[in-house]
Amino acid sequence: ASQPIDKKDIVLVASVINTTNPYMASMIQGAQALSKKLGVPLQIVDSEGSSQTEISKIQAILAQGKKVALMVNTVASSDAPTIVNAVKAAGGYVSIWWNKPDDYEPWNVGNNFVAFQKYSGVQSGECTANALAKSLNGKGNIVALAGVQDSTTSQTRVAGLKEALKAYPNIHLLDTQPANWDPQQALQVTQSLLAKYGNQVNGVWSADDGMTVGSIQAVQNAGRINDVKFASDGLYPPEIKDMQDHMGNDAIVGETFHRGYMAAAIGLYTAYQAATGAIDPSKLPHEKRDSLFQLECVTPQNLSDYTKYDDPNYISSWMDSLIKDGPWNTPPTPLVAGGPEKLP
Amino acid sequence: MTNAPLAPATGLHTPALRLTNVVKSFGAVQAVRNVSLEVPRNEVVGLIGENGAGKSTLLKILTGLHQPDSGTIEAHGRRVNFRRPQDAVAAGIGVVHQEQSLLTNLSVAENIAMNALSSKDAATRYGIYRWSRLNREAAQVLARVGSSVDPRTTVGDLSFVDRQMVEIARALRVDEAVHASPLVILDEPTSVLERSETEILEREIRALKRIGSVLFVSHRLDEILRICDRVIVMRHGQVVADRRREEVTEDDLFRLMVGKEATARTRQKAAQNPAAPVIEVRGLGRRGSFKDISFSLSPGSCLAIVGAMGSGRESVSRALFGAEPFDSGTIEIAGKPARSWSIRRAVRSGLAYIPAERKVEGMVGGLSAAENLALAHPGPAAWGPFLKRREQAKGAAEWFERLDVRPRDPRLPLGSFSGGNQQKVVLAKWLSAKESKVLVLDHPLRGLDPGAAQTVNEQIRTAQSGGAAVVLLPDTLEEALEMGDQVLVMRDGEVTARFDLSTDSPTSLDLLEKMV
Amino acid sequence: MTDNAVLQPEPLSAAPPTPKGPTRPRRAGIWRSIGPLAVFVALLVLVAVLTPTFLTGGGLGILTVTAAPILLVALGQAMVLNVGSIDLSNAALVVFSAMVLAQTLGPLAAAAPLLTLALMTLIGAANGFLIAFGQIPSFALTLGTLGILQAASLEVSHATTVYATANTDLLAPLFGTALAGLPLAFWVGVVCAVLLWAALRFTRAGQGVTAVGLNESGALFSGLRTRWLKVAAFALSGLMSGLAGILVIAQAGAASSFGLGSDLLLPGITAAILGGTAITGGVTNPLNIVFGALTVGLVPIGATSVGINPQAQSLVYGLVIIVAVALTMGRKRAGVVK
Amino acid sequence: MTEKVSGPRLLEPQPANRGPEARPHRRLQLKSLGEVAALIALIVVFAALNPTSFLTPQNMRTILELASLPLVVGVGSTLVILTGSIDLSVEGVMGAGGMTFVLLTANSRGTADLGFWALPAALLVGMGLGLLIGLVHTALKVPSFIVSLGTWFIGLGIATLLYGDSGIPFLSDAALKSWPTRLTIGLPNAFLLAAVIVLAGIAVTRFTRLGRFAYAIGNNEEIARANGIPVGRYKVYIFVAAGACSAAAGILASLQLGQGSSTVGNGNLFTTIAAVVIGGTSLGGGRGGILRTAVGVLMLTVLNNGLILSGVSPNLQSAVSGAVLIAAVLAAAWPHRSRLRIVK
Ligand SMILES: Nc1ncnc2c1ncn2[C@@H]1O[C@H](COP(=O)(O)OP(=O)(O)OP(=O)(O)O)[C@@H](O)[C@H]1O
Ligand SMILES: Nc1ncnc2c1ncn2[C@@H]1O[C@H](COP(=O)(O)OP(=O)(O)OP(=O)(O)O)[C@@H](O)[C@H]1O
Ligand SMILES: [Mg+2]
Ligand SMILES: [Mg+2]
Repeated sequence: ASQPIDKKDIVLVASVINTTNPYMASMIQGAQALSKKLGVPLQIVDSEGSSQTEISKIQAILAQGKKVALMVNTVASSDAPTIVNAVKAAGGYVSIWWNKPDDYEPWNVGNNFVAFQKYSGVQSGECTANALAKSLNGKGNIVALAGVQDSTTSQTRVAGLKEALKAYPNIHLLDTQPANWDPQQALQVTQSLLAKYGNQVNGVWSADDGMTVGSIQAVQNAGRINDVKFASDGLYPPEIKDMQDHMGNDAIVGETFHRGYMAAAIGLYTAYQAATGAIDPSKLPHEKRDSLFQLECVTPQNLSDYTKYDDPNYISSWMDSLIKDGPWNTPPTPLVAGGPEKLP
Repeated sequence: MTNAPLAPATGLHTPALRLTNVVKSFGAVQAVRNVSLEVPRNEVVGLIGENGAGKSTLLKILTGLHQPDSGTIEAHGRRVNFRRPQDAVAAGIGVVHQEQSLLTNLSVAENIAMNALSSKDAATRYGIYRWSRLNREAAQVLARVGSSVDPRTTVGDLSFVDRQMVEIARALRVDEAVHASPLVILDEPTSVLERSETEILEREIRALKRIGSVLFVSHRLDEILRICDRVIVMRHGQVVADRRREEVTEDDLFRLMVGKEATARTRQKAAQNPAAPVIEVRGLGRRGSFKDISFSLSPGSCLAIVGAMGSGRESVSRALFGAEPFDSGTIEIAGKPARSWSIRRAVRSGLAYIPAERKVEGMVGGLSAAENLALAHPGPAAWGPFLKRREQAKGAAEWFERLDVRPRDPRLPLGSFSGGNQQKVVLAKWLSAKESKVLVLDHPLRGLDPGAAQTVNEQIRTAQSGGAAVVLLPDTLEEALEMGDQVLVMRDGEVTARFDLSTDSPTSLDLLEKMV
Repeated sequence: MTDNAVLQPEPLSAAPPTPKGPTRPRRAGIWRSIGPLAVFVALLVLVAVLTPTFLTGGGLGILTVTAAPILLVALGQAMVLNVGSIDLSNAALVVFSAMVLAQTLGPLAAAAPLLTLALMTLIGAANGFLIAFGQIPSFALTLGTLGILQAASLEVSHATTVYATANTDLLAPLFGTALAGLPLAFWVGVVCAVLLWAALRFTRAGQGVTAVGLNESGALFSGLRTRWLKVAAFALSGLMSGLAGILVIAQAGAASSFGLGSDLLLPGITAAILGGTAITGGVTNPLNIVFGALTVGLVPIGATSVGINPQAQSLVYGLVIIVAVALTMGRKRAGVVK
Repeated sequence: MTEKVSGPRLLEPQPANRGPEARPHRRLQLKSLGEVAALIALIVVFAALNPTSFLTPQNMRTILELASLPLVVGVGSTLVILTGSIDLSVEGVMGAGGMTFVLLTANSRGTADLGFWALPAALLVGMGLGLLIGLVHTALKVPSFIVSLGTWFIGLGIATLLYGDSGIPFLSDAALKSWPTRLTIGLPNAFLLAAVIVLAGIAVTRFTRLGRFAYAIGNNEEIARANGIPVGRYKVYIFVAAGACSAAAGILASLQLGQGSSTVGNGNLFTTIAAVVIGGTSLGGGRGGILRTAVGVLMLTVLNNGLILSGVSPNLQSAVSGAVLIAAVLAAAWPHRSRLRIVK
């Protein structure tokens, strides 16, 4: 059992996969906002998309002898044990976001691995699939763009998509191609898919909103923006704008809502609370240590409920409610279930 | 190029070129030590010296490739300072380097014009080529040296000799670039040329004398005395003599250069050796290249193969060494037939090869001379798969002594030695190995000074008396008659005559007759 | 000097100009042999001065953990660069190796690493064989193998993370045991470097590969088996990638197609060059590559320790690499640099 | 040197026998037909596999559009490779150039709107990075491989800093966004732009000092220098030109995507170099050309597009590309095999 750490000695550390992806940029924003609210210094780690860089940079920070409360968006699932071990050895506390091996559970490791947290990929896939299918009136052909091939996040979302489509026998998934979370590649892949299936394509589903940006561009280029529907995970500001503008006859029909800043702040705050002794991880129920958080399904109809969340002032007040309600009870993204996530 | 403020008028007696106390070292090697010399206008000056005497280095200073450590250069009475090759061109100095310096992927025309193209020139406008003009001008210069190569040909597609003619044409072009009397520098231009091409060159040089001057490096003393008005002799980086042609004989020059008397060039022909042949070739042929080559050499004997460019003799020599395939006939080395022949197998079976293209095929310039010596057959320098560096160095030191290689440090990279010294090391690589039974020598004396040539010839003979057979592609017919026990004459890939010198005594003319 | 001036010939006994001892090659070589070390130490000192806790907090341990796989890959790459070729597939091979090991470690136990190494050496040799005997540019061929190996990893793993489930304790000492404060994994790399250095210097094959890199024709005409020497260089690269794959499993216990090890290509090349290896072939010193790898590992870690804004870190990385190479390069033979 | 010697023709032109090896210059090299044949073979195979979708006008336009980025980058890369150097910086320079362009054009962040002048400004950024490579490479004699590798990261760093953390900058002008795909004389503008750059590149390599000297330098740098070519200066020019090409590609990519992203260049380096090599340009320098690269780019583009159209499993696509690449170079090399051939 580890001793609580004095607040003065704690450093918050947020480790992100890169600094350029909008989701990652939002995570950094969240970490910064929380650091400001708590009055605790923050250090950002940029993994540059590389597991090795991620691990060694985190270790370099640990080596400075600081007591860390760490939130890591792991580059690959298999990085989690290495990072956790290093943090444990240094007497810090860590929450892992998005990726870890399914059978590697915090309660088997100890208090230093405070929690694993994510949004359900299956739920995301189902939510967007339903929106897409409904907008096509249950009839039509769609193509899907996946993320990096070995990504669990992408795989769970695709699984959710396929599961949901079972309810729509007249919706055909023509093709699934990886576009590596890359808008440019999504643009190119969509172009080829449009060439292959021509006017058969009625909808494009993407595993994240960045790829949607590329696929929308491709469809616009093909002059079919009024005939094709889009759905994906993430709902980024440009898409909010497209939806508000009714771009392409309400082309974007479904998105899930979650925010990087919320994820980063929840993860950091969980670790921070464990570090200060405000929570004792060993006393927490399993679902609070391997957790799935609430994901909202957004359609053009309920869009207006979500526009407020990107206001900088809101972010600040959201941090207040996080500190008030704790990591598991903050709307709009409270804890919904325990992990690990099951594939349908 | 900077002109001194006090540029004297160009008087009638101002030499085209004057060097005063020029010094150049590479690290600890003093390649040029305090050289002063003059090239008067309208004269051909010969520059001779042993391998490594510093001739090429001096010429590279004159063409802006090296900067002298100290000393002054005056061209037409003006102090010049060549920082780049273009500076030399602008001063009217054209050069044929010892090593070919053509860009093989460009056309003949571009190569000829290259020096001019890199400065402002009529053949380009705003950096844009005017191909037709370029080609026309190139054709004119080529015609002057008697070459009818198409200016649009890619140089890489040309034969060695054609390339040399292009080089010469390029050097001559300087008189068009500057409208002043040019100085043309030729560093061993003839060492790769055959007789007839040499004659064209000689005529060209004499003609050039009327408008400019020539500085001419060669190891062929007869040629020097034929062409030059004066001869400058260099040794160990210094000028040791400067004589008018009339004052000297070939033997004088030899002594001045080498420091010892020329030994009589006689040779005891190998007595008919009854021993079994070391190499026996029957009906060797390669489609489109050569056919029906047969010969047999007993230990200690020498076969000279002569033929004009394109006769196929080079291909024969390469096929013997496994560097080119053959599709008919057999080779037997010491009674053992050569199967699936390759360079590796040839070397293993005791063949040695000195290629004409020494820099590329004969050596690994980046390795030290000692390493090169032990590359093919390490002998005592290896213990199983391991190297014994000390043995390697010891063996190399011995051979350096024996062949008088300079500088006397086998640890230096072979690439930094002068051409002649490199050739000695390449030869030593094979001679030092007791495995070498058959030496295939493609122009082994090319680029060697007479002293070195003598050393090399002696070494070849020593190897012969040790039982090695030699297949020789000689530089000259005289060399063939001197070294060979048998002579094969080839033309268009076929043997046109065969002489056994123990019974026949053909003259050079007899050989020539069968060559063309 | 007049026309008739005749200089007296030098006395015949005059000594030829001999270079004064071996000073010249040695002096030029000094920076070549210590440059990579000096650059690494300088950077380390810089980081240590800016962040004093770096050294006391075990920074060197972390650094060597990071550097170990880079070092192995760089050593393999250096062997290939030394013969004048390049191996773009080595990082993909690291992942493939880890993948194979993860799946065989359970059933085969101690035999699994050996089998993996043998297989990776074979794949490397196959690369070399196609290059040497098919006479195709290594750049193109290994770019092709890179694609094939990536697909192989995806297929073997069904595009997910593969975990080594049993016998992982066999590999645990690699990162679990420290020698002189540094993990065993790093010392494995150092031992490889020493072995390769000795092989290059003291064996005929070593001299042969260098000769091939400097002038392949010259080596060929000396009767060396140039093609097989190239195959050997690629086989070594395969072997080193295999070893790096073992480190991946030892470190993470799992492998995935785009996970740990998949991004070692450029760091590996950079480390080899920082260690003084010439891209053009024929010049390499495996001992210095140790420092090359340490430098490559140090830059991102150091930048984070020192607290450089993450968004500026790639800029810093680029600058440091250029400056470091400019400092460590052997410029003696740099007549032509490509 | 005042006197003028209108020298007499030294020798009358003489007829001499042409050397046996002398071959006249041929405009169409037979050797280059191999690559074209391979391209045609690929097209035939994919047309047979996808009778309805491959040879359609839409797919042809898609292929041309997909080819446009690597074509633009390829012009610069080929020039550099012709000199025997290599330029690995393209992805970073594309990022920096593209980001500069977007931030100086009307965009959602409202940074600045220079109108047309954004174009030269972005090109200048690329040329500046090229200048950096050229100067460091020639003055400090650092291998281009490593300088350009470093510059890749510098470019990426610049792009990342420009991107900052204030959200994705979207291009505001819809007409601008759709420019690359709009058709002129039946062809997408992006391709026409690429074609113009390719043609200009070909003209440069055939008719100008810059291009011819690139070949000369690649053939043998020392000999080129001895021939009076200011090697360093021309190398710098060529890296600057390559930087401009990369920046142009970055601009084009940003237009296609409709947004600024520091990673717009992703994936273009290896594609381009593979195309250069497949086209038959020697990495050793001095041999090859831009037309060859264009053929190589088309081969790769057709291959990628064809694999998607043919429904090859995404996991296997890289293997098929790799195998085709190997087969292509093997087939190209086979007839030239000889025991003395040196290939690096
Ligand atoms: N770039 C260089 N680096 C080091 N040493 C050099 C270099 N160039 C020449 N040398 C040395 O300078 C000396 C003179 O060489 P140079 O090539 O001028 O001789 P040379 O008279 O032309 O000989 P040869 O008749 O064989 O051509 C030699 O000892 C040679 O090893
Ligand atoms: N020496 C050369 N090397 C390489 N390419 C060449 C060469 N000469 C010409 N070419 C190529 O061939 C093309 C035609 O050149 P050529 O000189 O035959 O033109 P032309 O029609 O005779 O010119 P003009 O009409 O001006 O006389 C040139 O544009 C150039 O691309
Ligand atoms: Mg010389
Ligand atoms: Mg014409």
